[in-house]
Amino acid sequence: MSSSASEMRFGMVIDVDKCTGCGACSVACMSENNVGVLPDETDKIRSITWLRVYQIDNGQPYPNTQIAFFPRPCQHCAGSQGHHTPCVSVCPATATDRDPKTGIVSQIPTRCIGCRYCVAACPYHARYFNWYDVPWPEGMDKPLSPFVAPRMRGVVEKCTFCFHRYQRAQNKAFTSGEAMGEMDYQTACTEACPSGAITFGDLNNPEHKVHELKKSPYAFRLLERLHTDTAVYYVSAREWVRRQADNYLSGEKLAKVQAGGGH
Amino acid sequence: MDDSKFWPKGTTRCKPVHFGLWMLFCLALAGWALVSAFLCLYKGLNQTNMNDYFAFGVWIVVDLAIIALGAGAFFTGFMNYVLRREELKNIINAAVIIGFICYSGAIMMLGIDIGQPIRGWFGFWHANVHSMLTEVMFCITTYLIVLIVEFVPLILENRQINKVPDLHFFAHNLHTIMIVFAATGTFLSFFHQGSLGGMYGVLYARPFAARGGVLIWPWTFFLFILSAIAAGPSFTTSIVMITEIVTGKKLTTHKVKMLMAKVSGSLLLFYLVLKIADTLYWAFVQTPAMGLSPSVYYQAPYGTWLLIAELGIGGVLPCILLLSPQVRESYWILLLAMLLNCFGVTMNRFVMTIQSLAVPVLPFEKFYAYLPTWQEWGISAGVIAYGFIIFSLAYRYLPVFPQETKLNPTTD
Amino acid sequence: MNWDRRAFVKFAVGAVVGLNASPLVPKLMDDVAIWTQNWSWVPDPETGAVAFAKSINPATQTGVKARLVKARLSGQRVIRVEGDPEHPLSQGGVLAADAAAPQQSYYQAMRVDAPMVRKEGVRGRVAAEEAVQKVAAKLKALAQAGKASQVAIIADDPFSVTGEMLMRLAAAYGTPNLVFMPSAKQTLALAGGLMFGQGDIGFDLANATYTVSFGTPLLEGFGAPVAVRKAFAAWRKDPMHRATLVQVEPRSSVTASQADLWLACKPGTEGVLAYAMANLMIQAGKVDSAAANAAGFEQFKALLAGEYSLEKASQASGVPADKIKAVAEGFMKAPKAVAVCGPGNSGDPGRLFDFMAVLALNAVKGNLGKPGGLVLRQGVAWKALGGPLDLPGAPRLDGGGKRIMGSYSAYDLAAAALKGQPYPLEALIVVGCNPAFAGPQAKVMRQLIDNTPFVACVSEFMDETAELADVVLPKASFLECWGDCATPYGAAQSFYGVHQPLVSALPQTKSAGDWLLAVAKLLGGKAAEALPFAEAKEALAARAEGLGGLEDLAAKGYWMQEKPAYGFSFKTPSGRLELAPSALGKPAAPAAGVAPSKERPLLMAGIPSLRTGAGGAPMSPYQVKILDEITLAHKDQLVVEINPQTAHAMHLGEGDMVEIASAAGKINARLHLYHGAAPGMVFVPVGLGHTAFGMYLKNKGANFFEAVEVAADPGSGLPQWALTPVSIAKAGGVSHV
Amino acid sequence: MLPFVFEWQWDIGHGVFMGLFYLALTIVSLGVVAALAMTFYDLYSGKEVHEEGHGHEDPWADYSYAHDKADRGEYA
Repeated sequence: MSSSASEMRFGMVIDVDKCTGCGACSVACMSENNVGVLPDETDKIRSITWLRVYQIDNGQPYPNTQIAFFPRPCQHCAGSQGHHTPCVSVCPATATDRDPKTGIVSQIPTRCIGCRYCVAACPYHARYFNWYDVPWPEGMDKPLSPFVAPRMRGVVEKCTFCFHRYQRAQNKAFTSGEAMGEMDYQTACTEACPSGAITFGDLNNPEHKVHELKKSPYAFRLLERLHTDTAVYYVSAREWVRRQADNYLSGEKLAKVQAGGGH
Repeated sequence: MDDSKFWPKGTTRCKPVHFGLWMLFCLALAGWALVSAFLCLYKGLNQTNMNDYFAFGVWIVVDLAIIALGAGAFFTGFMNYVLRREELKNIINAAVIIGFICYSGAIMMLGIDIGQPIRGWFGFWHANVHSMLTEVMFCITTYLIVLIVEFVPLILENRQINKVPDLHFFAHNLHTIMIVFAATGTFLSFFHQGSLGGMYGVLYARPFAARGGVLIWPWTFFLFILSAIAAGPSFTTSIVMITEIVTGKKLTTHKVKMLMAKVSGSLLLFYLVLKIADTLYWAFVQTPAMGLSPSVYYQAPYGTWLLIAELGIGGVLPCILLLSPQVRESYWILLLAMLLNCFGVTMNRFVMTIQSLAVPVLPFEKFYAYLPTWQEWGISAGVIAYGFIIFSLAYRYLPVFPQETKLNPTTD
Repeated sequence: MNWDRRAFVKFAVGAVVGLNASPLVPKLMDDVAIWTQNWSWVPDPETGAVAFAKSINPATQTGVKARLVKARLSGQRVIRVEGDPEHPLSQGGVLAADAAAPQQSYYQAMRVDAPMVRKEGVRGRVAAEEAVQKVAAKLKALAQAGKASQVAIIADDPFSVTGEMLMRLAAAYGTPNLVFMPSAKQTLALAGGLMFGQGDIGFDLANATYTVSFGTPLLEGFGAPVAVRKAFAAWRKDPMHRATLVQVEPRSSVTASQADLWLACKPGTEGVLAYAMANLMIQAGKVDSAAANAAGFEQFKALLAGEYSLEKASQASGVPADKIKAVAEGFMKAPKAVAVCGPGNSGDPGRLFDFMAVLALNAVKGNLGKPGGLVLRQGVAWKALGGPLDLPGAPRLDGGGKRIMGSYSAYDLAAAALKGQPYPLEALIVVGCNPAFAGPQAKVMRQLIDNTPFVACVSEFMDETAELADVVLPKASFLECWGDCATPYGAAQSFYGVHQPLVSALPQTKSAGDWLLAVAKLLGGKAAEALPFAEAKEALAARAEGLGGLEDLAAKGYWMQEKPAYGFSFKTPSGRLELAPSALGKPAAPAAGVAPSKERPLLMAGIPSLRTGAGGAPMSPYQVKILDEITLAHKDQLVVEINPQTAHAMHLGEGDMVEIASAAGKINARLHLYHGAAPGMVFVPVGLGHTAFGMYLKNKGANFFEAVEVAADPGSGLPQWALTPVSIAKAGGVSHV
Repeated sequence: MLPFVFEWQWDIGHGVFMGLFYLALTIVSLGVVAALAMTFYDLYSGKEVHEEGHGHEDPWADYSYAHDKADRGEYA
C-alpha cells in the first residue's frame, strides 16, 4: 500500500539554521492560496495556517537560551512499513489522496464532508478545519487569487505544495514541448523565503537540489519514528534542534531513524 | 384523555397526565438539543469547543458509547435467533428498541458533527473503502435499516394497528424470517463495532491510539467488538431494570436478567484479559519504541485515574460482580454491576477519543484539555431525551415485554 | 379503477421503483453535490490574463513584482506581491509585510477612501477641492499673519521625492519646522561625519566572513531586511565553511539565536564591548595603519587601556572575559571582518557612542573600504528638483542646528511646541507617518496634535493620527501611484527604487506629492514656483533624469551602484581618520544612560520583529494572523517577556496580567516567562496596540510607545528610547491559565 | 458507490467491500420483499387475524423465580 516508490517525489529541505521566523513564507502561502482571515486569530488551535512556523527553544537558562524555528507545511507523507499516508487512508469520502506520480497529498475541499478524521490522524497538525465562515469585508476579497478556490465553512484544508502551480508548469511544459524544469514548479513559500531556507524540488531527481541536500548528515525529518515517511526534510547543525524533531526517552541517544522509503 | 385502548393487551400504564409530564420533561431536553442543533447547523461548528487538536469531542464519545451500549441489540438477537437461546425472547424486544435508539441517535448526532451535513452521503458516493470510517458509515446505515426492519413488526403489534390485516400479516411474516435479519445485523454490527475501534487503532501516527493487529484490522477492532458485546447486554438489562423500578412492575423474570448478566460477565472477563494484555504491550513495548513513555500520555487533567476508572472500576470490579452467582441473585448489586460495566465501556470510548487527541506528538507541542460547550452538551442530552421518548412510548403502547402480563396479573 | 388501499400500495411501490430506475436520483445527488459548493458568501475570484509588473515597497525596501490579473468584469487587480528574482537586493525574497501588501491596499476599512474634513467636530467625506482648499486657505492666512514659521510638517522619509518636495515647499512657504521620523541613518551619518568626515557609509555584509553586530536587530529589521537575509543565507550556504555571526545584545533574540555566538551583555553596554575588543586588538599590536595614524590615536589608546580593559569591560557588560577575548580574536584573525551598528532593538536611532565605538573597531581592524568591511557609497545621482532656496530665518522648534549637526527631531519639535518655547504651533501637517501611534513617545505627539489648532494629514490609512486630524487627504498605496525610495540603512551599495501605479483600488487617492502640488498651486507665489510640476510623476521624472530617465527606471524597477566601492578617503578637518573627532576634542565616551530606580526597578526594551513590524506602518490582516501566542494572546492581550528568575523574585508567574508603568505612561500586558530575556528587564513587542484600523488590528495588544519615555542621547541629542525604566505590578483581569 | 462516479477506480478492496455491502443490502431487501410477498399471500388466501399475535408466549411462564414470586406477593 505504501507508494513511496512514486515516479517523482516532490518535497522540501528546510534549513532551520537559516530560518529567522519572519513569517514571509506563511503570508505568501496564505496570499497564494486564498486562506481566510478571521477578526480574531489568537486561538491557534482554530486558526488556519497551512504553513505554520513553530518557535522552539532549547530550554536552557540565561544566557544560554537559544530559539529556532520549524516552518511546518503539510509533510506529504508517503507512509511506510505497510502504512499509507496517515490522513489519506482514513478519509471516508476520498477527499484527500496521494498522487502516486508526484507524491503530493491533495485535498479536495469541495468533496470534504467535514468529519475531521484526517485532522485526528495527522500528528503534525498540518490539517485545518474551517470552524468559521470567513468574512470577506469590503476590499478583502479583491486580492484573492482566481487559481485557488476559497473554501467554505465546515471543510478541511491544508498545504498542497501549491499543486495549481504544478498544473501550470505541466501546461507550460506541454505547450512548449520542453520538459518541466526544477524552477518551473516552485511553491509560493519557497519563492518568498528571504533567507532561502526552503528548497523545493523532486527528491527522487538527482538533478534537483533537494536530492543532494536531503543527504546532509544534519538532515532529519519530523517524527521519523512513526514511519510516516514525510517529504519534508529539515537541516540543522545544532543537536538540540534535531532532538526536538522526534520523541526520545530520557537518556536515549539521538539516533538517525531510517524510515520507510529508505531515501 | 384515555389512551388505554392503545395499551398492550392485559397491561396497565400510568395516568396520561403523569406520562404527559414525563414527556414534557423529555421534550424540554429535546428543545435544548434543537436549539443547539440549530446553532451548530446555522452558525457552524464554532459553537462547540472542538478544535484542530480535539477534532473529535464529546459527540463522538457519546456516539461511540451509545453504539457500544446498543450492541445489546445485535448480540441478544444473535443469541436468540441464531444461537436459539429461547429465553432471551423475553428481552429481545427491549434490546431491539434500545439498539434502534442508539443507532439512530448516533446517526443524528453525526449529522450535526460533520462540517457539511448535506454532503454526508459523499461517504457512499466517493467511498474510500480503505477507511475504517467508511466501514463505519456503511455498517451503521445498513444496520440501522436492519434495526428498523426488526422494530417495525413490534410497532405493528400495537393493539390497534395489529387489527389491520395487512399490517398484522406483514408483522407476523417479518417475525417468521427474523433470523435472516438478525444474522445480517450481527454481521454488520460486528464489523461496525470493530471498525469504530479500528478507527483509532489505524491512527499509526498517534501513539496513544495506534495498535498493531492482523491483516487490516488493528487490535482495537477486536477489543471494541468484545467490549461492546460485553457491555451491551448489561446495558439492555439495566435499562429493563430501571424501567421496572420506575414503573413498579416486573417486566422479565430475574432468570433472564441473570442469564444476560452471566453472558455479559463472561464476555467482560474475556475482554479484560485481552485488553490488559494489549495495554501492557502498548505501555511497555510499543510506546518506548516511539520514543515516548506512558507518563507522557497521562498528564493533567487526563491522568492515570482514567486508567483506574476504565479498567478497574469499570472493568475488573463489574467483571467479578457479574461472575459471582450470589451477586447475580441480588437485584440491586446486579444493577450496580451492570451499570459499572456500562461506565467502563464509556470510559474506554472517552479515553480512546479524547485522550488520543490530547497527547501531543510533536515534542514541541503543548498538552491541551477540552471542555464541551453547552451546545455540545445540548446535543448529547438530546440523544438521551430522544431515547427516553422512544422507549417510553414503546413501553406504553407496544407489547415489549412478553412476560409482563403474566408477571403482573391485572384484576380485570 | 378503484382508488382503494390496495391500489394505493401498488401505486406507491410502483412510484418508488420507477423513481429509482430513472436517472432522477443520481442527477439530484449530483446537483446537491454541486449545490453544496455554491455558497453565496464564499467569494469566487474572477479570473483573467496574468501579468507582472515591477515595483518596490518603500516600507520594507523590498524589490517586488506584482502579479496582476486583468479580469473582464472586475478590472485589473493585484493578487499577489512576490519577490523580484532579478532585483539585486531582494533576489526574489519578500517579507511578510510585502506578501500581505495587496490586502493592506484593498481592505477598505483600513484605508482613507476619500478626502475628509472635520466640521464642528464631525469628520465627513468632501470633494478633493474642498479639502485642499481648506489646507491652503489656512496656510495662506497664517503666512499673511506672519505666522508661517508656526506651521510644522512631520514626514516619514527625507530621501524620497516627497521628502524633497516637502523641503522645497517648507522653505518656499517660510517654515523651518520640517522634521522627519527619527532614524538610525541620522546617527550613522553623525558618527561617520565625526570620524571620517563622510556619512554615506555601508556595511559590506555579503562579503564578510566574520560579522559582529552590536545591539542591532540584524535579522529582525535592519536596513532592507530581505537584502540582509540574502547576505545571511550566503554565510550559511556551505555548512563546512560558514561565515561567523556574533550578536551582542541582552536578549536571546532571533539574531542572537541564529548567531554562532551570542554575547549576552547588560543593557546599554554594547559600545563598551566594541571598545574592549578594539583595546584587545591594540594590545595585540594588530592595529591598521590608518587607525595608528589617526588623529587622537594615542588619546584613544590610553582611554581604552584605562577604561576598557578586558576586566573592566567584562564587569560592566556582564559578559565573561574569555568570551570577549574569543570574539576579539576571531574578529582580529578573520580576513574579512566587520562590526555592525544600527537601529536599536526598540526601533530607536541608536546611541552615538555605540556607533562611534563600532566605527572605531572597524578602523582598528582596518576593513575601511575593503571587501567585507565598511565601505563608502557612491551616492544616488538624482537631479535636484530645482535651485537652492533660502531657508527661513526663524529658529527651529526642534533645536536643529544647535547640536553638532543640524539633524531634525520630531520629538523635540513636539516638546518645544507644547511648551511654546520659543513659540507654539498654529498648524501641523503630517505626511505619510503616524506619530500619534509611533511617537516615539505617543502621548506627547497626541498632545501636540490636540493642542495645535489646525492639523492636516496625508495618509494612506485611517490611522490614529488621521482620526485626530481636521483634514485628511487620502494617500495612494505604493501599488497605486508613482514614488521612490533610496538606499536602505547600512547597504553597501547606493540604491534607488521606483514604484508605479498598477491598480486604482481607491480612485480618490493620490500620491502624497500630488496632494502637495495641489496645495502649493493654491498657495501660489513662491510655494508654487518652488514646485513647478503639473503632477508628482513629473517631479519624479525630473529627479530620475540623473539615473537614466523614469521610463527605463520604472521598467527595471531600480537603479543600483554596480558593486561596492572599495577604497576609502577621509574628509575630516585633519584629512585623516579622527579617533578623537575635532568636533568633540576627545574620543567618544558613553555618558550615564537610563538606569533602573527603586520605583522603576526594571528596564523596558522593545522586541524587534518582522512579523509585527515597527513604527507606524500597520500590519495587514495576514500579518496579524501569523502572530504567535507569545506575542498576542486571547484576542487582545499583548504578551511581554520576562526572565523567570526576575518574575519569581517579583512574585509573578506565567500568564499573569501586569501593568507596565514608566514615568511617561503605562500599558497592560500578559507575562511570558522566557529564559532568553535578560534578568531585570521586560521586553515588549513593538507595533501592536492600535486604536484604529478596523477589526483585524484595532485594540489588539498594547502600544509599546505608550510606555516609552524618550530621553535625548547624550552624544547625538537625538531622541533615544532603547531603554525605559518601568515598574511592573499585577493588574486585574483574566489571565486565562 | 457506483462505477460511473467521477474518478472511480476499482481494486480488490472495492470488490470485497462493496460486494459485502451490496450483499447485505440485497439480503435485507429480499427479506422485506419476502415478508411482503407472504403478506400478500396471506391476505389473498383469506387467513384470519389472531388477536394474540404469535410467538410471544412465554415458554417459561410456569417457571417462577423467587423475585417474581415475591413481587407478585406469592410469599406474602
